Amino acid sequence: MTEVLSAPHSMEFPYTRSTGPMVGAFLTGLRERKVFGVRDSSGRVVVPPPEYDARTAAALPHDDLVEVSPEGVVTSWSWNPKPRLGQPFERPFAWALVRLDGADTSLLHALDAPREQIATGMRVRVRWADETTGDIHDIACFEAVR
Amino acid sequence: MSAADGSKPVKGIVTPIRLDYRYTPGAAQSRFLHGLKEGRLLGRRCPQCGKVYVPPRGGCPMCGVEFAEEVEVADTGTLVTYAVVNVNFANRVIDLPYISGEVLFDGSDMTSMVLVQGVSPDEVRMGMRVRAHWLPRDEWDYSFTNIDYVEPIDEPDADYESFKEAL
Amino acid sequence: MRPVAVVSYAQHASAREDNRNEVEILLPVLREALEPTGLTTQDIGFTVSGSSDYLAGQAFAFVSALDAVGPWPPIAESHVEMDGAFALYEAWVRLQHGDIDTALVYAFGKSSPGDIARVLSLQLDPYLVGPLWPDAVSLAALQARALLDADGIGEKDLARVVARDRRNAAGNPHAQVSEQTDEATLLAEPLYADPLRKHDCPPVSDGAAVVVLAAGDRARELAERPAWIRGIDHRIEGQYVGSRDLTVSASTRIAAQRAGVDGRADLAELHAPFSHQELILLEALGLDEDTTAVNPSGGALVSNPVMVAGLVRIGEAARRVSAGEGQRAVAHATSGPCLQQNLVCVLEAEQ
Amino acid sequence: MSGQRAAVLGTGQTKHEAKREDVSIGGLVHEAAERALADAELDWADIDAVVIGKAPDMFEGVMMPELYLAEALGAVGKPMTRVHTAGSVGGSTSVIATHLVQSGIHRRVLTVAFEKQSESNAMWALSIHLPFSQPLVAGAGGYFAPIVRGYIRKSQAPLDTGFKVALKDRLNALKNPYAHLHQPEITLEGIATSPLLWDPIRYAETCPSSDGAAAMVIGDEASAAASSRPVAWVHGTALRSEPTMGAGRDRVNPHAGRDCAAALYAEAGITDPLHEIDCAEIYVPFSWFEPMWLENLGFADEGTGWKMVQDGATALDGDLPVNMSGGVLSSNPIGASGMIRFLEAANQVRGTAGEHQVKDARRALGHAYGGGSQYFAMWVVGAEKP
Repeated sequence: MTEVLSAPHSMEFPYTRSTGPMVGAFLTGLRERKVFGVRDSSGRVVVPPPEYDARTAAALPHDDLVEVSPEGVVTSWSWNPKPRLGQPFERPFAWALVRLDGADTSLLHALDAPREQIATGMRVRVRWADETTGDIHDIACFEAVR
Repeated sequence: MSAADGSKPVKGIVTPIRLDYRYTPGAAQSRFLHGLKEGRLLGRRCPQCGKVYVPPRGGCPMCGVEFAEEVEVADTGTLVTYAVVNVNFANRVIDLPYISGEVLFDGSDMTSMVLVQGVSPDEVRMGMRVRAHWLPRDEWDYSFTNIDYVEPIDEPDADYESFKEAL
Repeated sequence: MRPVAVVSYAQHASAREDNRNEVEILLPVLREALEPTGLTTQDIGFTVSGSSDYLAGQAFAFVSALDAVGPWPPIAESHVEMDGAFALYEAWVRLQHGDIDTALVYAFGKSSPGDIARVLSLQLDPYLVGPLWPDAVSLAALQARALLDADGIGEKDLARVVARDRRNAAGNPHAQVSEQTDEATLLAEPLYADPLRKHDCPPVSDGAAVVVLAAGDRARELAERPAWIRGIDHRIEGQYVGSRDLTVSASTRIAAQRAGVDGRADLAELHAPFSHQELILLEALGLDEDTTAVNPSGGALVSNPVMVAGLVRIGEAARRVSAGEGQRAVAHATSGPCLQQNLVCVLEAEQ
Repeated sequence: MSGQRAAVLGTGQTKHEAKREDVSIGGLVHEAAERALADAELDWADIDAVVIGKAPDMFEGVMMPELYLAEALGAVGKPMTRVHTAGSVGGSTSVIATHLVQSGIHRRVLTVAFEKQSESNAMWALSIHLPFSQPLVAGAGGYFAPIVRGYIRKSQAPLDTGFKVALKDRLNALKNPYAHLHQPEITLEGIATSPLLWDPIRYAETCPSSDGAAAMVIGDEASAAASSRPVAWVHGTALRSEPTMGAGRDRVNPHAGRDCAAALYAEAGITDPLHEIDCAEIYVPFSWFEPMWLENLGFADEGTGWKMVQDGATALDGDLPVNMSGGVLSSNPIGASGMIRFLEAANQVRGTAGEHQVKDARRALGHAYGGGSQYFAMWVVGAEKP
């Protein structure tokens, strides 16, 4: 009569987000299978391009982007043993920070490669989704460059 | 929203978000829900101010102390105030309009929100005496919806002074 | 600057707490903190709390928790959707005005109802990062990798942090993890989220913490040995983990300098949910383990009620200063992924 | 006065609309903040700390959005605090930002409040159903309609009082370029026959759901002296909270609101609010709250607030103009609405309110409430230094 009750409770909504000009430009690029960055006030090419400069808070030019290569180098990685709902893969995979050639900062995404092959400094490239729609999932993941 | 066709620049995306939890109403409310499963309204009394709360949450919200003894309250009461609702919402299908009432069950010092039936929107009055209409016993669950609705009973209305405190 | 002190502190933390809701957890902790001061909710000049609705999956979860304080007659109160440590900063600011002398700070949170490492993904950029759902452990492991790749720090340094915190936890009744262990034993464990092992990551904890602050002479009336706040400051960095140096904590360095941290500290309580983060914080704070006892309570590696663990660091440091275990202490709290936002507080016993 | 003097140096807000499809969340708050800095003739580098407020994170589905917004609000390397007190949050955020300046710790503080409700659906976020609870309340209106009925019963107010408040606010909104609803053809008849959603509340007596942000720069005495722009001096601030469900609470004339007003007036040196305050921006999401709050704030005796509405006292040219900007009934980005009240009051005493400026307004009240009429945040601002 006194057992404390509990029950499953879930919260779900398909959020509809307006991207604004900068994120919109970056995602339009992904749809065309191109990766863009932007030069910030310190001269760094930042990928993905932030809407506002970290130092000055000024809006960065969404119409003056810098295209970077879809290939680059792993600057850090971690292994994801038990993937969770919504993550890029349902089987164990690696998260990676990748500095694409032409960029000064790293992009975060999944890396699909055998665990023993993965190391900081390894060369990887974007694996594009079969169908691109203007979403971060247009990059399916990174994969090793042979 | 997201421009799937190739021409226009992207202006929007859709990001579905789902989170799953294990929710517990806590000890005090669980006791109350066990009571409902047996067709009883088990309130709790505050040791400091002596008020009876139906349903009890964690402790007395006015005094910030744990509740003391349990107090069973009647399933008859006074309709303190109400809204006639013409807006339906996702997970509840009732024909509109319906009356959402705040009922002060006899013995409780707190109103409970419950559906009012058996009276039309233009006859319903603040102060009406009402009784709970329970679902059939075999449909009882750990939920306030065991009380399907309250309906008027043949008693004179409570006078305003007696329930205006609970507004 | 008006002198303000911690005059009372209480906490509760446990692994999964199925039998009580947040109000039922908070009520006894509030009583335990208020009773020694003789203050009631109505005596307090300003009350401020910290929590996050997303832990419970309920909008306005903090509204029902207000019941635990019994705000009747009505009280001067506010709430931050942040760790309770940032609520303490707000209370400390209010006490500088001079018209009130006491403040009540509380924090609560159950990390067990949801999958906390996944819930925290919602802190991330909602356009380009959140939709990939990177969990808090994976992001921390990226930071650990960056630190291990930089020269000077190896796996055994992480194991040393875990061994020290787990040994210190023996004296902490609210720890979820406590054992006498050593680096070799820990390094023999398998990798969990390479490069992190399971013990490099925090336990899932439910809990609440309460701190009572008082200003000037009022503090001396309310406590035998108040723990004076000599300095307190907090700073935030940009969030994207790919465009900041994860091996340093720039915001901790600024906050430490503003709070008056000068390398002298008898003890330090660092809010590092992951082992490698203690090393980053020690470097940013300019503290040396040979002269400063680090995480005598065991820290967040042994008990990590999210939204509460930062306030607990300040409480644990203050409690030890008041008990004479140290003249000067540094307490730190963090918020956001990979130490994105950090608060630093310097506490001292009466001269 | 508690602590050192503080003044509003500049204010900014976005054009409130059902959907802002042209900006990100960062873009929305940046827009309001940039306008406040321009109004104060200051730059991002002049800001020492940022205080941001908004209502539940479920509206936008971003947990603790101050973390993602650090660059958009120029906060990198600075303190950032996120206030959350339900519907009153825009007001309490303004008070917390003022505390930072009054404490002498920070000289110029940027405070921002926002909601981008079109990212989800306000009705969904406000009624997330928990297990074991009864799914009866249909949104905020369903919760407040019984309380409004209680007020009508207690005060015996004529039933068209609510219609007159809605008409007044919607006509005022025509003089406010930032207001969400611009309805030049609105009539009393149209309001009186709009759908009855939660009797006694009709559709035209309820607030819209908006995307919007508001911002202010609050500075210390030296910053105010150095400014060539008109400033609004803070004469007093107050916060009060009481429980949601409590035996003995008066949800029609809440104790916390009365106490909050009393503390505010004491700090601001006000003994006769009706005559010492020139105009007020108060939080009226459903029309009947205007007469109720006039009583709660001591502008009218208990049970008589509706007379001020009926006599036109709260019109733009009345004895006590209320919601000159069109109020919450005309724009309601929930997290920002409280701050919009506070900044509109400041603009009145700065003389920068534009078309809806009250002539010679020297002292104004900003008011916000939240939760089940249980959270209150208020300030009084004035043209003169306190």
